[in-house]
Amino acid sequence: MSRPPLSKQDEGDGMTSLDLVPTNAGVDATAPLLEVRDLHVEFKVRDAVTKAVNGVNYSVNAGETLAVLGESGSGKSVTAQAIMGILDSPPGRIAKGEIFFQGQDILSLSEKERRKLRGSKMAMIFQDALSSLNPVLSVGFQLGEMFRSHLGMSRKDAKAKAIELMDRVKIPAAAARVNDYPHQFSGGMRQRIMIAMALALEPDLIIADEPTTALDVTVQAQVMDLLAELQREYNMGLILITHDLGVVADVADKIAVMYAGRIVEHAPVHELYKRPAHPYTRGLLDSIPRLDHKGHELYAIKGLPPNLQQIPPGCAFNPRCSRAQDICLTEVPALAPVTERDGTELVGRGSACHFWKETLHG
Amino acid sequence: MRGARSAKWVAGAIVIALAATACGGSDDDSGDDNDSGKAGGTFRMGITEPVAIDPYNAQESEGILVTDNLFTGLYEPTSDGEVVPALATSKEVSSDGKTWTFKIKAGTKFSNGEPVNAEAFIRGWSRVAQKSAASDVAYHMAGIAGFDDVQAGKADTLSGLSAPDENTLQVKLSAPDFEFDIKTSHTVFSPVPEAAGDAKNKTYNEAPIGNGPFKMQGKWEHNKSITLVRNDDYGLTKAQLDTVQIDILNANNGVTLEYQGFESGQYDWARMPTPQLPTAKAKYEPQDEWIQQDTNGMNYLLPITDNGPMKDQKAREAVSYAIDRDAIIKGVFQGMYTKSTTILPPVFQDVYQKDLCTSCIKQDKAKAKQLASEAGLEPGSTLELAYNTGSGHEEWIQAVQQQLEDVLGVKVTATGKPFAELLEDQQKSGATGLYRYAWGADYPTPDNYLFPLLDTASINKDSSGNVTGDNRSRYSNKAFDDLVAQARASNDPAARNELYKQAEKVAMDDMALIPLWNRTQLRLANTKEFANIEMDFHENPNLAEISQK
Amino acid sequence: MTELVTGTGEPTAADPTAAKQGAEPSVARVSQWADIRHRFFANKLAVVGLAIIVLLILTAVFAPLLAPHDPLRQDLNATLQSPGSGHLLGTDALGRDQLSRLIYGSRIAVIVGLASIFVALSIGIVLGALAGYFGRWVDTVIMRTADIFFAFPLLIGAIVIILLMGRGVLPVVLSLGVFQWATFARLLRSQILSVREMDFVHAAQALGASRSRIIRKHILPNSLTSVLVYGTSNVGIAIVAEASLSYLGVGVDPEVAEWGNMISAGRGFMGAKDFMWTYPSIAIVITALGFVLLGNGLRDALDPKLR
Amino acid sequence: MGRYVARRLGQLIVVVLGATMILFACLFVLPGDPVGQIAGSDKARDPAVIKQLHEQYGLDEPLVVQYGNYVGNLVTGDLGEDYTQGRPVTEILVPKLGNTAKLAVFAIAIDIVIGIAVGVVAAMRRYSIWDVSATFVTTLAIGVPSIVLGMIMQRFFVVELNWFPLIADGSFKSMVLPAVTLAIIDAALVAQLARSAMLEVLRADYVKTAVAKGLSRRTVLFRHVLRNSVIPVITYLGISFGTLLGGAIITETIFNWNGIGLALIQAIQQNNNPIIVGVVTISVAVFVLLNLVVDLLYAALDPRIRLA
Repeated sequence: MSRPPLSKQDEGDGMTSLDLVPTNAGVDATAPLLEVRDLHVEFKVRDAVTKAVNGVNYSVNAGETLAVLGESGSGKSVTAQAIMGILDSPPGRIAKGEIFFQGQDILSLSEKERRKLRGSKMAMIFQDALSSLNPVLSVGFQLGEMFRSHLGMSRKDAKAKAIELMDRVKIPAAAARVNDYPHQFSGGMRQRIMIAMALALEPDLIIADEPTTALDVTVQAQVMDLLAELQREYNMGLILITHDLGVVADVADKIAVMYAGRIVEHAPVHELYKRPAHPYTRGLLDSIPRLDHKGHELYAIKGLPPNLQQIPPGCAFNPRCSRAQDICLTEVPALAPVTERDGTELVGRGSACHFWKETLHG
Repeated sequence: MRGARSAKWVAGAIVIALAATACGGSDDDSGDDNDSGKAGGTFRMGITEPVAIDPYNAQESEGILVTDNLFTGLYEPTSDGEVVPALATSKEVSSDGKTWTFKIKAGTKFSNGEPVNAEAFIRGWSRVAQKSAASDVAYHMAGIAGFDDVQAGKADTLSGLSAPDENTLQVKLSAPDFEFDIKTSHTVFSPVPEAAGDAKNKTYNEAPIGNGPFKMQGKWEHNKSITLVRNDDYGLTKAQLDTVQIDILNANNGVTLEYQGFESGQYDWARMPTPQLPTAKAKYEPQDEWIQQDTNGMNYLLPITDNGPMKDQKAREAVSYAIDRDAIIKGVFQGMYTKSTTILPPVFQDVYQKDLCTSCIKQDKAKAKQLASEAGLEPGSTLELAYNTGSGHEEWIQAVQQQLEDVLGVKVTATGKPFAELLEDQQKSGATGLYRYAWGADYPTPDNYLFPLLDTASINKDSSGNVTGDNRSRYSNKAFDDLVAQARASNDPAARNELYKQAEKVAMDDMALIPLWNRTQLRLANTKEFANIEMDFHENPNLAEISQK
Repeated sequence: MTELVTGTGEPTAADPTAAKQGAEPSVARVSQWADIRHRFFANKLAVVGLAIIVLLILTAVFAPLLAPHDPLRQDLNATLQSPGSGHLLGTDALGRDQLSRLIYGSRIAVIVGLASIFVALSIGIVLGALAGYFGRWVDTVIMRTADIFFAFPLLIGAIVIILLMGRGVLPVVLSLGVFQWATFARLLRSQILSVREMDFVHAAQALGASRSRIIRKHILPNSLTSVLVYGTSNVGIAIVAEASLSYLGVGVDPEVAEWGNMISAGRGFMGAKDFMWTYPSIAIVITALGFVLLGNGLRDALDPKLR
Repeated sequence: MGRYVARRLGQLIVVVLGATMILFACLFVLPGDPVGQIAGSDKARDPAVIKQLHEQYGLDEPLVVQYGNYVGNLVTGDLGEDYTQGRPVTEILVPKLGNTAKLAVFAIAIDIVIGIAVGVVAAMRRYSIWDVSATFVTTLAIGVPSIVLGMIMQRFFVVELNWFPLIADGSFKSMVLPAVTLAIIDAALVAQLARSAMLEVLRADYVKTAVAKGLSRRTVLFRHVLRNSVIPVITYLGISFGTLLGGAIITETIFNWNGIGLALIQAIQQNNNPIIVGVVTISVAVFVLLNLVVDLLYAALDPRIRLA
């Protein structure tokens, strides 16, 4: 496994890339499909600066699913938008960092080159399909637009392709509904259309930003299954952004937990569930209602997420953390590798907590 | 005889017209204008939309401008209150004043080739009188025998008109009238060709075929333009101008547009808005482009003499004394008007009696107060002063209102109303107080003021007691009526004038009308490009005589 | 005539989404007003607008103290004086002091502006509320009537009323009010319809609140906000319409010291005595601007996402 | 759709009838005989002529009968005859309506082209000098009433600079100033509206989607942003026809533009009731008709709107 060295890591600042276990073990990829290095994004509004992303590192391989977990405002969506190149700019800007896609530093590309990547190489699925589809254009048109714009297809051919896509995402009577408008579809169907749109040009990477949050629980499962199925079929990398730990368990290979614009913990999915190494992750896990804990009071993390214009010094989580000590108020914990009690490295794991040991080993 | 050349100025007097020093000074300039001009050129001017340009209903200055140049009748008025023959080569009146015989110049033609003969006159005059015409100027024909039958629809032709031969017109009147020849100078007495048809012939109404110095080019483009071109077959002295381009302007700001048009070189003739007069005068008088001329019009306050606070002659005189005409003229009218001291306009030089109205000469607060108290017009009582809105009377009415209040201590309610309402108010039995009023004659004779405005016969109340005539002050004095009747029966112009002067004095002593100021017209004329420009009796440019320099 | 969209013809404040934003449960209403006030005063231009209007109203109230002369006092010996020491803004054709007329003119502007909107709001709120609550035939009758009044362009409708009633302040107030109520009625109705369907109203119903209590405590307060705000910003429109009517010769009586009259009187002096129409023009422009800024400020304060 | 239009047209007729009824009642209880005096003069008409005219115009009939006759004639497009020249009102007003329409179309074109262009530029370059100046200029423009603007422009461009003809002859050149005067407030409002609509749309999720799809900037702007931003503008233009017709009175008076607004003012001065009734009837009918058109256009632009 060879990757370009991470300069920051070499300088010994304790940062580490997300070196997660590739699930498609047989493929010896020369480089991850996507690698984000020390990404900083800030929003300048009036006099204040909102630091939305503060040094994020992660990577995704082909065929792999990375779940990015966090409360709203944790920077998970902003990171995704930075990758796609669709940040609102101004006021948003990338202050620092690099994003490698298929070995290429895409932040150094021209806008035109970025545009060519969008849709064809990397695509995004948004949370609210109703608002994410243009209300005044037919779904067929919006699907066909992908082919017309990127492949220069005729209107007619594009429409045929659109019907094909709608079939693929299992929309009944696709040919009859191709001229319908978004508001004429149900929520689940709309999200299928979003997925179809993202898949249209068979991209290598899909970013799904809370794709099922707006849907009914039964529909959620159907849509997630469809997404997972298609991912396997095309061997795409998938970044699944969510605040819902329940969704993640079945589909993700690895998880990155974000808090206040940083990754506070990363781990293969089952390990994280079993043994969290960060108090925040633990809190999240404890707040999932569980059948076997019936009768217990439901746990909730106390306090509110930090104001991103005034992130607390030291560990951003300190005001809400039950383990917080003096050091947490002054020193920012680095994202450090996590080991067993005996010092065995836990592959693909890391935690940004001064007291990860205590958390992990109880 | 009812009537006034009911020009739009009468209602719209102040904006459009400003009386000026009654000196007729522009006549002095005529020497300069006698450069022998050459034919050709286009004369451009603006007017407001006329009611009609067909002689059957042409009535105001604007309509007459067009009709007068399309048609030539028996006589023509001159700018200084005379009439001169046009197509008439001779006239003869019977001693009873009831039969007139006119000889008509032979061989002239309408622009469509039809002959202009006695028949053409009979045709034209009868056409006006017909019931279906509903002509506002048909009353001019009322003295001709057979008028009532034609009006009632019983006949088509006025029975009093006959043609003993091709070029002789005989007119029989139902009552003596020794001034009938003067009346024929009005455009309503124009001849028309057979092509005219009846008065409701739209085609002809919009593009009359006439026998005048000009003819229509195309038809009347309503609210847009009328274009006249020279009639090269004209039977009298031919015009010089090739074309007259008349734009039809919005009545609201037509005056301003004319002035601005003259300033920017788009017009060769223009009226001026009152406020611009001093500037315009200073600029254009030295360039000899300023025309200032007395015309036949008067502005009065009309007192209701049979009822209310103005019933007493002394009350009327008190009002007259209380008004400071000089101050209003100087302050409001930029000094461009002259005050009136008579009922008849100074343009009728033969009968003009300057300073006949002693209360008009100078404001006299003491006399005003004394007369008011004698008449029972006590301080604190209320006096109505009504005027029509939208015609620029607001300012001077406000000034008069304040002067009356200050001097007499009365409460003056100045009410502006749309004209129809004002008229109905004036006509109603039970009307009281003062009204704004103005008058202009249809043809140059004192009778055309005195009889319709002040004769008892002109009150003409209907069954419900409403006045239907033009004597809306309801002035009635037998002595006055007798003098007017005597004048009308006299065949001697000099004697007639003397009687009119006496009648005017009787009415003035009674303060039957309260004179305010005279009407003097001011125009700008492009004397740089055109020669012989003058203002005619109708306050229009003398298009037929103008030539290019 | 437009039931296909809520609030066609109404300002953006009537946008149903805006209504949702602005209309939180009535418990939160105090803070809603506080929010509006806070956002309003944070907007500098809005404060400038408010200052202009406060100044205008003060001028109107204290006109007798501020005016150096009687606005109706004529001085025929000093007509058309250029601005100078005796008369700061000159005199008109009757020698009346222009500055004093300008100051007194603010009274007409304020009276007509406020009174006509008051008339329009009163009619509009009563009828709009009736239509919104009762629905069915009441709604149909009221809204079809509103359509008829709405179909008259404001100035044209006003001219018709003034033709009937004659010139004067009262006819102008009534005519401008009578032809503006339809807009308010429609706006209120659509607000009520959208508020009525909101969760907190359903919640109140579920808790067994009486119909009249729901209307009084929940629906009306939440529906009225944008109607009142829109009404405020329409005062400026009424003032300009009033001046335009006077300019056209169908407004208040001509001797009244009023800006439109002054412009109309000065119009003929264009080029010669431009001061006669420029000062009243400036007064109208500043007033209109004040109301535009105030209206924008209120709109933005009410619905910040439109900024 | 067809049924909707039919129903709306039915409503339109009710509205026009209601409006004319109000108007009729107002005008015909006015004091003064509308044909009592010779137009524009102090002179009363000859009673014989008055009688003839009353017969001609049916003025002796009861008001209800007059209204019935009016409505009956209205159906055939006959608006009666005017009181000064006795010409058919339609014949007088149709060319004037054409002139007003010319002016209005020009004005609306200015509203749309300039208004939207300014709004789009301001929104795209938000907070830039362009945006700030646009906000400043449009706010100012909204605050300058047409009576003031018209006079200033006439004074400056016609009298002073002589750039435009004084006399409106219907030519393009003579149309510029009145059209600009008529358009400017609405253009400014359209610009502000377009700006805020555009800002809202730019923030919309579907625009992010469009960008994420890799569409070119132009495609995103014209296909996804503009079309959605234009919808509120269209709605606004629908109601602004009312202001436009009112504004036409002022503009046409100032610039002597021979349209129905000017005809109305002149008719008022001459008590020419048939013209007043005609102008108001036409304005009301045109206004409601245009609103119908706008609603249809609105539905065509936004498929979420169902015409029912």
